[in-house]
Amino acid sequence: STLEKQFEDFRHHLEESESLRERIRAVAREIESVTRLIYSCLLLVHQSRPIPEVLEKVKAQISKLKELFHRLAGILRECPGQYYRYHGDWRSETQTVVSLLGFMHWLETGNLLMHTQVEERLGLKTSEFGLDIEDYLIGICFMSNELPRYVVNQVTAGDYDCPRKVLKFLTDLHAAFRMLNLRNDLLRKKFDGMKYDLRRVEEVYYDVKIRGLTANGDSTRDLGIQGQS
Amino acid sequence: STLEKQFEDFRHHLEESESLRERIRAVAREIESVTRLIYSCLLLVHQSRPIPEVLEKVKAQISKLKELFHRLAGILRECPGQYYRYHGDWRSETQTVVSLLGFMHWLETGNLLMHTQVEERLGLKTSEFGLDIEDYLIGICFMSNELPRYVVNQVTAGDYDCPRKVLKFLTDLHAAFRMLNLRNDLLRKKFDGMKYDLRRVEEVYYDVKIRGLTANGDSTRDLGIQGQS
Amino acid sequence: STLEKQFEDFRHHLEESESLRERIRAVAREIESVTRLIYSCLLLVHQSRPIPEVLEKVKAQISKLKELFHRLAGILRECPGQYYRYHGDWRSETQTVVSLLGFMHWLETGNLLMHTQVEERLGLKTSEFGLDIEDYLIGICFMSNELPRYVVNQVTAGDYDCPRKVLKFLTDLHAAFRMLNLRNDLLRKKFDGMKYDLRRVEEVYYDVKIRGLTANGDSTRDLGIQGQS
Amino acid sequence: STLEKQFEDFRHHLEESESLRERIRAVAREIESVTRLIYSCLLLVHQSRPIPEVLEKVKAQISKLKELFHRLAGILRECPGQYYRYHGDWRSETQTVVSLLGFMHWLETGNLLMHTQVEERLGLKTSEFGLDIEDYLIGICFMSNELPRYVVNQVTAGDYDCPRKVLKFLTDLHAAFRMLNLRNDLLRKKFDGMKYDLRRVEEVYYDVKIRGLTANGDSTRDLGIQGQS
Amino acid sequence: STLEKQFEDFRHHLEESESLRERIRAVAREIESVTRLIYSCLLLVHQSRPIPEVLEKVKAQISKLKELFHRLAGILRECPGQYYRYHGDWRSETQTVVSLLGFMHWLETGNLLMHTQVEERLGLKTSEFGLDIEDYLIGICFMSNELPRYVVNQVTAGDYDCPRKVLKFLTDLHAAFRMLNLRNDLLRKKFDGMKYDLRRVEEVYYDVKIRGLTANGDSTRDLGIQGQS
Amino acid sequence: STLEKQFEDFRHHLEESESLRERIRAVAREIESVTRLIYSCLLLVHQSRPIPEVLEKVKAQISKLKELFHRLAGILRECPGQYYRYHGDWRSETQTVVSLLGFMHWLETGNLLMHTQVEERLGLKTSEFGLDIEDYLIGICFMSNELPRYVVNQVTAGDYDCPRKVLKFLTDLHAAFRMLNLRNDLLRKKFDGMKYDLRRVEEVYYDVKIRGLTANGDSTRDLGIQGQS
Amino acid sequence: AKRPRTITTTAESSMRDAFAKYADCLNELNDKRERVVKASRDITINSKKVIFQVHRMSKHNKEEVLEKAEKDLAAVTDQYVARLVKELGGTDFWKLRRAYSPGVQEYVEAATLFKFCKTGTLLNLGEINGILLPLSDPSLDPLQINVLDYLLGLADLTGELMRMAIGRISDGELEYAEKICRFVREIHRELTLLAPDMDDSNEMKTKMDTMLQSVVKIENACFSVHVRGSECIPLLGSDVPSYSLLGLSDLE
Amino acid sequence: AKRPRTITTTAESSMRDAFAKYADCLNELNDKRERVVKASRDITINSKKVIFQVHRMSKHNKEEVLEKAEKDLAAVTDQYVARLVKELGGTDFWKLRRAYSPGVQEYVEAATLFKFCKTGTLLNLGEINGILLPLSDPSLDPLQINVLDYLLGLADLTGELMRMAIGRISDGELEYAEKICRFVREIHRELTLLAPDMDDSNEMKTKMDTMLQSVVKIENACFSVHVRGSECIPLLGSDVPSYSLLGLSDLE
Ligand SMILES: [Mn+2]
Ligand SMILES: [Mn+2]
Repeated sequence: STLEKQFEDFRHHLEESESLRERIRAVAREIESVTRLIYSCLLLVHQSRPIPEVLEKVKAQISKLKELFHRLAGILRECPGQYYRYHGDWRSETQTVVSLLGFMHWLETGNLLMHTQVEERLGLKTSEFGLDIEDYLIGICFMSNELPRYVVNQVTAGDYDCPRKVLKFLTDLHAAFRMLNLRNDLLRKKFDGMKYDLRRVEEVYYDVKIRGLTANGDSTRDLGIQGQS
Repeated sequence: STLEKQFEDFRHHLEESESLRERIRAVAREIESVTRLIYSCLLLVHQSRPIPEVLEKVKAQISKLKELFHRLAGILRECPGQYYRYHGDWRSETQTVVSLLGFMHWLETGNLLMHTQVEERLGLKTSEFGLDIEDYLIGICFMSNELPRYVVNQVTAGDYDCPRKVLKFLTDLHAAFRMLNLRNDLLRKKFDGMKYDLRRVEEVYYDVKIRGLTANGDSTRDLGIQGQS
Repeated sequence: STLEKQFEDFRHHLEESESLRERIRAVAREIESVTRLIYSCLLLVHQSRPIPEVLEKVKAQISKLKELFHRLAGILRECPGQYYRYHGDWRSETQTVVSLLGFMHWLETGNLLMHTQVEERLGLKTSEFGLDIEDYLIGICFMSNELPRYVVNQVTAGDYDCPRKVLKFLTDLHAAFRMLNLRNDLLRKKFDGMKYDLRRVEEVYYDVKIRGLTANGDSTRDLGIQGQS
Repeated sequence: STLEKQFEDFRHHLEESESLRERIRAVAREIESVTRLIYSCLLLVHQSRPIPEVLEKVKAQISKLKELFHRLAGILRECPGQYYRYHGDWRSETQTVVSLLGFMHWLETGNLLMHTQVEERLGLKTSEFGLDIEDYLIGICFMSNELPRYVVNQVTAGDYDCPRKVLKFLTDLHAAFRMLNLRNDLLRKKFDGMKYDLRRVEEVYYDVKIRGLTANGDSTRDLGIQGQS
Repeated sequence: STLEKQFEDFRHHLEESESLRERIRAVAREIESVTRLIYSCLLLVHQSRPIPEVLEKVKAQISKLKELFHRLAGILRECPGQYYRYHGDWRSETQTVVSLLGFMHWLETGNLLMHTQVEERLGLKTSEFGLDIEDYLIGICFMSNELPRYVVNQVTAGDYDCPRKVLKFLTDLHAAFRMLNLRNDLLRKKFDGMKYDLRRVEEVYYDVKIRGLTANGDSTRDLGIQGQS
Repeated sequence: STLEKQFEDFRHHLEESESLRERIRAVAREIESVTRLIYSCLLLVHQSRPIPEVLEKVKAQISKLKELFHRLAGILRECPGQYYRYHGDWRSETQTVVSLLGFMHWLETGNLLMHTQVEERLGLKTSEFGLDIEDYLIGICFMSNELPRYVVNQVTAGDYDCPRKVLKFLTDLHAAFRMLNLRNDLLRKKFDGMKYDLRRVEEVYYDVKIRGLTANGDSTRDLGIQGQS
Repeated sequence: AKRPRTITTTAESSMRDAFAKYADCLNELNDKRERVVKASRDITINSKKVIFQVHRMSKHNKEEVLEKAEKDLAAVTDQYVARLVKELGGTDFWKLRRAYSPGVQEYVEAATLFKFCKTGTLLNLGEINGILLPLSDPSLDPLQINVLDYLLGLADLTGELMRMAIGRISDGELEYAEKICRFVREIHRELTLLAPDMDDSNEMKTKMDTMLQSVVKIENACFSVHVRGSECIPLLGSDVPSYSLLGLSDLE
Repeated sequence: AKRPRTITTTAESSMRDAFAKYADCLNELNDKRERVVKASRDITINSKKVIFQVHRMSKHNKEEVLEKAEKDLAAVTDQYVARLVKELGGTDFWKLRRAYSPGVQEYVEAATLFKFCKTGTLLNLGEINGILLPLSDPSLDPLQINVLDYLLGLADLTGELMRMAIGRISDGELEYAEKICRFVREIHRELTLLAPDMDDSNEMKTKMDTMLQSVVKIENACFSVHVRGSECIPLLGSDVPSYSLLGLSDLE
């Protein structure tokens, strides 16, 4: 009957969708696995390992990420217009990716990695598979969470100029975020958290400043954060 | 009838299983009671009581624990192959035991108590009744939760070298855990918590360092964590 | 270091355990899929399709089930003594299997499918991989839930002798369950539900009886429940 | 110190209270076990087994109940004035006891078992350990829940006079309950349920009446319902 | 009839009980209202208002409390032996009373308000209407929750000796509670919360100490917690 | 300050509102008490007591109701425009009132009591205190729930014309309700329930009809219940 | 103060530019979501009215009632669904699905209920989407109801059909009720197979439980009529027509 | 068939008339509720925008930011609140309170936040209602926000003030933060007295817990700045100005 026929079609549709999702999840798990590796490496900057050395180790993984996002895009090309149907299956992994890329970029340049830059690095630019803006913003918030810890450990290791630079960066970032109108969702919550990161960095900056520890010597040399007066 | 016969068998089966479970729970309750005593004693280290004195008081309880695990092993020997059937009835108590033994060992030696060492201390080595690895790992995570508090109180009491030592230990432990590929379960959740312990200890170390309170005056030189006194 | 060595071992252990679990779950998912097909076929008995025809359609699936349980047993043979460690990963599917096999058997013979018979049909008898008794009992409770609906639809289709037979069966089954001393767990809850099935069947029997609709005309004579044909 | 002294006293107090509670619960569990046995026996009346035979089997258990309540009273005598402190630990079991005794009495005499009669049968009369009135009333409500099922099964078995008798009893009981001014609590909820029992019995009486099944044999004489020709 | 007679008696009984309960609740509501006033006054100590001034404002309310507990005792004298029957109707209010009295006493003297002292202040000593020990203990736990906030605000207001004193008090209190063997109930849960209060106060003490902000200048010497002024 | 002033005003407002609500609730409780009495009386129609006699007994209570609604209106006149603020405090009692008045009216006249008629009987017509339409409709649904029971008992008592009359009434009522567009709320749920009342009455009508029990003439005269064969 | 912060670096200003763009995106999306939610609410409330209209059907007024229902349903389509289509215009339909899903489900419920009452058949997803096609701007992707919302709407349909069945039995249309029973059983059986495969299967699971209850309610009602109709009444013989029962036409 | 049912009795027809009236009433009420819900959602979304605008305030741009916020708030009032007033026009405000309460609360939150930042004082309920007065048709009862919605909005305000305080400290405006701290404490203390007396005190109870957390967060932040500022640093002596800390003006 047509009724049975229709449900038969639905079953095919849902099974295909399920298998698609399964494939997406498999890629997402791989992405997650790579981000764990990257994060493990990046953690070494808290132990004052030289930034170039750390970044070097990580870079091999970036191409893996790119490859994985390429596969993701390939899968989604099979179901045009359904990007957001499966979005939930890779979004938290993608947010982590953004936070790591952002952190690396900041370590290297002292600047914020832009949305378009993330897309470039993940090879998303050309395809119709783009990076959701909220995912980007949440990822940036996660990155900000890492900064107070970084500052504390850098000062412990004797880099007294670090707080100033981080503070400048985070202040600008926070100001930029304030331009957004947010709903009561995850992004807002994460953004609220950024205020506390900012405050913690300020406290460290103050600690350093009040002891006159910023005065002496150009500690700017042995760091990866350059080009900032 | 065969039906009655079958249910008669079931009744025996269920009753035996129930009585076994009851006995296991009774032992688990005793273990819980002993761990409460031990924990009460160990809390004194937060008030800067001398470690040897504290450990001395505790040691009498360890043999009690050993005795209780011996009884547990005895009960489980009655139902071979069913260790994991009743596992839920003693596992949380066992995790606490691991955390306490681990903390004591660390206080004494500064090292991590190994899985095999826990088995030894509880007399589990020879029997087929072993310590589940996840229970061991969760117990170690619980132990880590105690460290930030310990560091804070030690510094308050004037022991400024403590943060450095704890930080070294916790960094290594955290790195070791990072090697594991954890599922999204209790262990993963507890391990994620360890990050906060680490961060807190880093902050205390920072506080001490920036004030030049580390033991040997010239604090800026001996960065990194080297051989421990 | 020994620490690293230990965690390296743990990693192997956890990964093996995880992959085992993954394989078990894959089989459990397939079992679920088969039971869904069987259930949707069996639903046809409520539409008074001839029982032999319905059972015929289903039987092909049973061998699939057998094959799947064979695979499950194979996997568990790799980790002796850990049946109950992974039990949670297939138990609810197994309970459904029991309820379906039990219902089919009852439709065919009017009798309860015994625990050993389930094991036979699933090919579990010879291996050390058996059917947990609580899973069997819970499955039987699920089966009982299907009976009131069946009775109602049979009467609507003109089979006025059905309530008497079902009532006899359910009364005996309920009495047999009463022999067990149940803990306050899932099984107890499911068994408590059986009381409502029994009550509903009694009511249907009453409705039929009071209207003189029982098979042999002279309905006032053969009251009570006598030997079943 | 006084502080320690005070908490030392508290510890004694709490431990005594806990052990008392443990003993009460043990008795309550035994009561529960006996009521399960009794209920199992009483269920046979739904299968039209002769009432005297059924009651005979049960009676041995009643003395056990009496003994258990004697023990309960003994325990509570140790803590005068604290009956209601531990009340929650045995009240649901007591309500079940009331419902069973009430049902037995009704089967035997067709009358309601009075509060004082329950106390007598449980040997509570003389001691200061009495039966809480709300527990009595809730137990009676539970008893009423059993009546519709009884009526349905009796009619199925050919006893067409039963509905009339039960209806008379339940109507009177319901009217008596209506005199009470109930709070919005468990008792009120249970009493509201009695309305459904009454309605169901009315329906069965209707079914019997409209089919003229009451006509023959004046069973009207040996019953409590008069004034209806 | 006896049935009617019995229910008539029940009606009287239930109505009396209900009216008693209604009167108890009315008093409890008044107690709640007074505690709310007291609490809102006590909140002023967080704004560094002088303690004597705050306590002065509150004291008028204490005699109101006493009066209300006198009325409560009077009501309960009408139903001897039923203290615990109605206990739930005033216990949470009483716990709040204990927490407030305890906090006031601590603000005044730095000591724990004893169980007997609470009874004295509420005029319960002479009557047979006493203060339940668990209520006392829960009230004390509530009081402990207020301390971290108090310490923080005192330090902000420049009282750098406060953390040391509070820490000493809370450590002793926590140790005293540890002597008790608590069941898994509300009290246990509240006591577990006290751990977090203690930890927070330790952290505040640490913050003050490490910055050399303790009262007598030479802060590095008087480490540890010594005799309190 | 103005801030304190404002909150002081709010407190007055809320306290007044609370006392108003308390007075409303007191009246509502009295209404509830009267409806219980009325309902108790009306229940006698199920026992085939003559309708005029029953209604006579009830009528005294109606004036009490009127008086109580007069008081309610008086209270609400103190807070103009806030009818719906306190609506929840008397609405369920009012729905019961509607159902009882509706049932009485139907017993007397066989017709539906209209919304305006209810207002008249409760003396609400003149004041600005009206009867909410949803309350009226829900009350009518409650009334309908009583009809199947009435029909069953009437037939049992030998009034074979009753089903036809009730069926006619209920069919019309149901048709009228179908004119409404409802939300997914209580009213819709109650209206769905009316379908079952209708079906039950039909079944009784069918039972009577198929036995030719409606044949004998004008049973319309002898309302009330007389001797049956 | 010298206010040095007014002199922003390039990095800073490009960051501000980028965030201005992000802010626009988020604002636009939120505003659109809000409009879609409102359109969805309108569809819901008006679809409910159609459902009530269909329930007004009885043995004697079928044509006129369904005619009105048809007109009402068409109005919902042309007026409210069309607005939803317009509001969504061009967006990824999945992105805002949660904002419009309730309305679409209710619309499916109304449309399928009407179709069943009119023709006794199930309105297919393809047929509904065919109706929606002309509403879309031809230059954009047309709004197509997805399988999930269709199935969720279908699940609710069975509840309405249960109400309908009880009503039909009361009206003496026993065969109509049996037809509903067969139809609902069929849907239930098919959905039993599909439900666990759905994207968010929990919502569907709850609906499946309700659906089974509906099926059982219809079956019990049919059972009840059946046993009554089959009763052998020895006193009267069988001159009473045992199956035309419960028709109300002879009530007065 | 003779279709006797077309001849309806008086009772029946009067019943139908009455129910037609009831149907109209219910339809009208439901439609109005729906319009009110929509108006409320608009107020919510636009009030939130005002709140975000206020949060854009920093040490150096106070006037311009607040000026824009004032304009935005006025727009919410004139455009969206005015529409709510129109939709409600004349109804008993309490009848549909649940339909518009969320929007009104958010509006109170926005208006009081703006007022505090502008003047450091609490915008009174009377003042808000004064603003709303001209929006009403003079022939009808004017919409007046009730005490409950005002207090619920105020409870949410404290959360926004907490965020504001953390931000102010970052900006070096410690005294501003302390002012917020005093203000929030005051509100918390007053609401502690009022909360249990409110009509539906459960909603408020949850908000009170959140509020206490906000107070404690502000207090902890102030504590943290204080202990840092009071630290005695023997190495450097006291030539560092210990209290102008955390100003960012000298960052570059
Ligand atoms: Mn619906
Ligand atoms: Mn807000």
